Amino acid sequence: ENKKIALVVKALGIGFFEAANKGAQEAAKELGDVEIIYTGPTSTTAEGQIEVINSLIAQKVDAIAVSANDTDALVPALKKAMDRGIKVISWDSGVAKEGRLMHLNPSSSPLIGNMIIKLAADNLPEGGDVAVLSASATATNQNTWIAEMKKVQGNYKGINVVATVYGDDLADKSYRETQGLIQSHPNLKAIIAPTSVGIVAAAQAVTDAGKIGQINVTGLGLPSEMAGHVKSGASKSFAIWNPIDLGYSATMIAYDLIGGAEAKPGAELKMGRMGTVKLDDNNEGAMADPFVYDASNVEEFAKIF
Amino acid sequence: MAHAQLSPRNIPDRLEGRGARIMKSWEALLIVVATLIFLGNSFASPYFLDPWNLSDATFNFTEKAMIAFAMALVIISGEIDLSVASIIALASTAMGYAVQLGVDTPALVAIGLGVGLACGALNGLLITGLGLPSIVVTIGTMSLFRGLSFIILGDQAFTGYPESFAWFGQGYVWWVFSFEFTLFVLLAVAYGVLLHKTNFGRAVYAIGNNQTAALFSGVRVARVKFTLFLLTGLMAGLASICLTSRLGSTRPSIALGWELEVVTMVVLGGVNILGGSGTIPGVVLAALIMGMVTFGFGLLNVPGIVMSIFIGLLLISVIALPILWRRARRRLAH
Amino acid sequence: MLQEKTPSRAKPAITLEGISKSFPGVRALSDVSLALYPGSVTALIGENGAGKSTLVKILTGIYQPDSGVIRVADSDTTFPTALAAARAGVTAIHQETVLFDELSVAENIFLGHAPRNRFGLIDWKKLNADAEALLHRAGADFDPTIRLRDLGIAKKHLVAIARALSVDAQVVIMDEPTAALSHKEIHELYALIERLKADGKAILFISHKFDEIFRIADRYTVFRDGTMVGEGLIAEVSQDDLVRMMVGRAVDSVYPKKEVRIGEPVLTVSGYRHPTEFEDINFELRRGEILGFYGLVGAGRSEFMQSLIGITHPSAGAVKLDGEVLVIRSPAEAIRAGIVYVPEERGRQGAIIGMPIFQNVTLPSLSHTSRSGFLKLADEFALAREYTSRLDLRAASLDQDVGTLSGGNQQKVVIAKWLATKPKVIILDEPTKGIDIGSKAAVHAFMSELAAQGLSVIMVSSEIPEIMGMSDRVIVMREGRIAGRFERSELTAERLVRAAAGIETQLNGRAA
Amino acid sequence: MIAKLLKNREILLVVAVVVLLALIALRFPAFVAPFNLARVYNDTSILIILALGQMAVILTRCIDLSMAANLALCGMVAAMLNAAFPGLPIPLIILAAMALGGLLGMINGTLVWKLDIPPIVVTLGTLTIFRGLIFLLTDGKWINAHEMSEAFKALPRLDLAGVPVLSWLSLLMVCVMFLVMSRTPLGRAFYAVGGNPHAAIYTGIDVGRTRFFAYCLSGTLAGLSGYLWVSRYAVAYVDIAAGFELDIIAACVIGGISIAGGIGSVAGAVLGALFLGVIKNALPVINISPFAQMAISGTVIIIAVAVNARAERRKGRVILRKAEAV
Ligand SMILES: Nc1ncnc2c1ncn2[C@@H]1O[C@H](COP(=O)(O)OP(=O)(O)OP(=O)(O)O)[C@@H](O)[C@H]1O
Ligand SMILES: Nc1ncnc2c1ncn2[C@@H]1O[C@H](COP(=O)(O)OP(=O)(O)OP(=O)(O)O)[C@@H](O)[C@H]1O
Ligand SMILES: [Mg+2]
Ligand SMILES: [Mg+2]
Repeated sequence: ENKKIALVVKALGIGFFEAANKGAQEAAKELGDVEIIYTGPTSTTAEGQIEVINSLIAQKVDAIAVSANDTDALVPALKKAMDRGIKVISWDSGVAKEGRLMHLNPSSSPLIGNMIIKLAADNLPEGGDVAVLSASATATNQNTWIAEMKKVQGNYKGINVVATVYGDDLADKSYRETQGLIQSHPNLKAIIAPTSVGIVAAAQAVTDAGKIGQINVTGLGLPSEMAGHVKSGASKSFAIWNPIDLGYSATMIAYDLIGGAEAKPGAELKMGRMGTVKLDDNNEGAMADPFVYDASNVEEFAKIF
Repeated sequence: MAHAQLSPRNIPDRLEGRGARIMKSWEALLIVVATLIFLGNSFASPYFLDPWNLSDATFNFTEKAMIAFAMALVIISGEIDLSVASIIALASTAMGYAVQLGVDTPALVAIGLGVGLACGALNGLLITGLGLPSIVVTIGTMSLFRGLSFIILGDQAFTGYPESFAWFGQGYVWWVFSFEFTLFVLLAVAYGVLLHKTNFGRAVYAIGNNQTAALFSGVRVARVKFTLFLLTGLMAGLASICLTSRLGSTRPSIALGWELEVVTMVVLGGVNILGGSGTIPGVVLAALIMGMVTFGFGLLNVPGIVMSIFIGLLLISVIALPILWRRARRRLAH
Repeated sequence: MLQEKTPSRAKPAITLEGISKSFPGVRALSDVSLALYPGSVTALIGENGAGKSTLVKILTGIYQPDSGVIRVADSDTTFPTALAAARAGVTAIHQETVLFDELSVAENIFLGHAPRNRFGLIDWKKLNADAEALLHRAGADFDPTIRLRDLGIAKKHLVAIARALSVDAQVVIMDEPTAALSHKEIHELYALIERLKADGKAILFISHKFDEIFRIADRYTVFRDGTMVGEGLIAEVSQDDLVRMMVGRAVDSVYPKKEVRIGEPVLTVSGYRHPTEFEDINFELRRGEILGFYGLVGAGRSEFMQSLIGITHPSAGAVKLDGEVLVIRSPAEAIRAGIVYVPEERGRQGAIIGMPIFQNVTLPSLSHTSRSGFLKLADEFALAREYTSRLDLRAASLDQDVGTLSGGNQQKVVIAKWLATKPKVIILDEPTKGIDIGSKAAVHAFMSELAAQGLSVIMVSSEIPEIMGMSDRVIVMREGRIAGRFERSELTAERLVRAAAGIETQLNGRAA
Repeated sequence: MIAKLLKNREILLVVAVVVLLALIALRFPAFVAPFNLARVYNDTSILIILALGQMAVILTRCIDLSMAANLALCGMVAAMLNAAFPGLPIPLIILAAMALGGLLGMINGTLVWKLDIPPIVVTLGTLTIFRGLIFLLTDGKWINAHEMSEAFKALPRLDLAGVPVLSWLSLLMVCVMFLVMSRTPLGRAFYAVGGNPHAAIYTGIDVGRTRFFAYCLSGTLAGLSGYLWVSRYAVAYVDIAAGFELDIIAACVIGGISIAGGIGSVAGAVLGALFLGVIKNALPVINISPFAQMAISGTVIIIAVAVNARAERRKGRVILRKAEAV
């Protein structure tokens, strides 16, 4: 009898999650007795995810690994799942503590917060104005990273964060918000977009405004989507963890829990080729450091995800 | 008054019996569709015919259906309310805000319903008071209400609802019957009686058929319409309580896009989008159909967007088929 | 009848043969034939629902006949669209004015066949000039570039006439063209018809007014229940003959006015005024009285009556009912107080055509056929049955949609609906407009009966015979003011017309 | 004279746009620099094109809720064509997008015309179907900038006399639509059919067919916008322009196009779209929280419809001589 592990994503069709699914499939193959159900709503809403989770409960899956659209809203549904014996973990974008056994962070938030401002600062030896283009107002992780980034801002002399705007993870809105930034901050030197939709739109807007070389777009993005902009120079470098690894690790952890492992502070859970993850007081663990992509390696990774 | 010198003729009350009328009705068609979908689901998935699973599935439509009842009346009266989903968001935001101030459950319910009523009143005032077209007004208030939520919440969320508040969206009245489902049934009966058995319901039909003539006939058109928007607001407030309680949190994007799903439900239920006709049993059936379709597809892990294609096709074909059928029969008769 | 020709020898401009047309549940026309001759006016007469307008619609390509042919210039055709009929040289002024409020007068006239320039684009300059010329021909002289909605009903009708003239048609059909026109305009229309005749057009003229028919028609065709029951030369028939053919029986054309003892004042209106529509309206209505309101179309009578029942609101004035001051803000309050208004525009204000007959009848009296807000179906049917049978309604069942009835029968439903509220005062606005003679007599008899039973009746009418035949007293309105008051004994057609047109006031002025 | 001018809806709108710009200029003068205004126009171009199509449909007393979904589907197909055959000339891709859009419009139009299904129901249905089709076509995958050819992305940005091609295209569409609406029988038929469908039949205008053409037009324009959107933002996925149908309708309403049909003009549609465009572009610049944008557009829509209704309201007939003299 195969174990059914459901990989629930924020929305179907997003390259990042497709790559995570690849990782999950890889884990399933490696484990042999696992069937992956890759599913999610069509737009990034909590209500949509709840409907999906309800139907997974009805199918009596063995584990649910979810990247949540809303920290709190999924809790009741996931609690119900756990009541019926389903192992629930969250990954990428987390669920409040009561709603899951553990949460797998792709990386730790402080590392990411530091990374995104460092990427901007590395290219600005003299310092200057930078702005943040965030994603959907309801996404849980972006804002944590931005908060972490602001904590370490003092370490980067001369870097001023002049504005934070929201592109709602919509290409056109992010594009327009970037135009607004360019308009209202003539001395802008860099835009940090810790979102894969936003970074692409911002790079495009900077290109269209003829500001390549003056404004560097950086943040978190997918190599396949950013390859062109790195080549054109709109973005000198950006970072992302490897989503394949993330999907792989989430599946492995879920399998470990199905097999009887317990998720409690201090416990170490197995992640196959990725090693183990150690849980903190919140039952959270970090997978790895974000990885930086620039002109030297982006082409190579663009073929993968 | 004595009879004038006219010879009274005998005009029968009705030509057809109740049975014949039901057979020809839209509801009969919907019952067939619902049965087919039910059978299809039972065959397609071994998990479908499980009382708890079916009970979980009801959550897919109960909140929308509550609004759909009131929306059906609004649409029969020849108007439309596209702001319902935004009212949910605003009411939820108001409740979340109150929670931060330490308000307890009964007051939260009052706030949810109150905000719903207030939003409905604003719609009603703009539409009946100023005589503006409802489709445009409610597109405007749709942005306005949700926009207010965004201004209040931004990228934040309100959480920390009291334990007791969770009952509305997560509690069960008896066995598999959730509070929401019970409320759905009670509201279905209440709206059925209101629309089909009262003077108010008759006035709604009259207004939808010919507003001017209804006014001349002593129907208080403005008052009836205002009441309808108030009711829709109230139902949106109620749905907001249930949904917020079910999610346990409030974000401004809550219930995004529900207005179109509610309208789809009403139209699928056989309510004429141009006003003047439609029934509550039809809407109930449509709610069940939509709920079963989404749940059935969900069990097969079909992506939601494929379900919406199916609902879209269902919407068009359920309306188109009778027309095509009638045409084909007429052609055969010739 | 001027210039009587001998049309029987001429070749018909258009011939209809064996035309049948059914609607669900109604056979509107069965096997009718009709020929129209160049230079001749054929009157088409028949009761409401006899199928006249249906025939017009078949002739103009709006409906398709179930069977039968139309023959134009020796070839058999049918008209699949309105455009096809127009191309074949048939044009019509329809019973309802079918025009576009938001477009200019000129465009209304030329819509569908506007002059184009050499790029195929619409030539507005030529269009406006041509429209002006056509309006002039129709006896109207106003700027063709104004929007139609700024015109009154009568002028809109003139635009419809100009539109019919804009097509160079051999066959001109007029379906009750005079219903909305004033005296002067009717006379101009007669002159126009004479000119069209002289130009050799074949004209089909539909009217319920016999004086008109005898004045301008050369031939007649009578329909009854969708079949043709008689045709011939007008010169060879009398009005009584025509009536007998129409209804299949003789009808007493004498107005059935009963002598009623007029009682105490029931309704007193004083100092009524409205900023733009009327002012200085004062009168008393007594028990058992029929008070006629005469005036030309647009004199402000309907507007005044509607403000009495709370549709619009007067700026000053007082109403007393049975000695008590009333403030009426809505029709609902008026109905409760016992004042009801049977509106003039049946389709828009009176009938709810998508609803069954019984629901129409009981709508204003729902409080009587329900208990604490809940409907009682049996009571509804009982009430509807009582009042529809009193008015001799012809229908298949009470559950039938009003929209499936003929105009006259719809009007009966509408009257029944307001009578069922058991009012003290009933205001009938053009109660017999567009109704056939049989139904008309029934309405008149009923009105008389109501007055005899102590009801007070206000009858707004633009038909002098009706006003003279039915009223105990008459008030004439002109341009929003009362222009004359007459007792029954002083009534003459001439006095009424003079007062309505503003001539008598001048005479009075000179005399004083 | 001035009072009369102010009654003209279009002029009222021009005044409103100018006042709006003046208010913004108070806080941020650079916004009204000609260069920036051209940029705002360019940013609004797609909305203008879509509003023109929606206008034709609304004039005939219908509504097209599927325009944004149509745009997304055509944009996706254009992007896929380009990704699959990078050598395909861009004009051909544009034609293909417009043809597909027109075809989708024809589906709407046929359902409205031949089956007499109410327009709002038809387009509510096709709205979800079109979006769903994109998903089925792509499995939800995105097409990203690097998969598109340079020429594909460059066209709307191409500078012609200091103005990008995107702006030129929208100007061209405005001119074409102006001619169609005012000087062709089809354009006049749109007005007639919406103003009084019953009378249109008597006038020999085929109501259903006219509506069909209105949908073809809106579909074709949505198809064109699909290409423009995708190439401008250099990305295509299922959800592009989601919810944009309401912006399009809002632009029309603000532009004084009566939802009841028969009333409206090309100038109104353009100005309505510009009004929204100015607001959208100004908010980030004058530092109003982006979260307030929604509430502001909502308020503007309500005010606009109230103002338009006031202008449309039937003036009382004046039959009293005295009153007339005043
Ligand atoms: N569209 C329709 N659907 C159903 N029945 C119709 C329709 N049009 C006409 N009828 C029916 O056909 C019959 C003939 O109607 P028609 O309008 O031709 O009468 P008419 O002679 O013009 O009467 P009037 O003098 O009242 O205008 C009536 O019984 C009417 O109810
Ligand atoms: N120019 C116009 N604009 C708007 N409505 C008009 C116009 N002319 C007439 N009407 C409508 O027609 C109806 C009759 O108008 P009104 O009360 O002025 O005339 P009346 O004296 O009753 O004449 P009649 O009833 O014979 O038409 C009213 O309901 C009015 O709203
Ligand atoms: Mg007729
Ligand atoms: Mg009148």
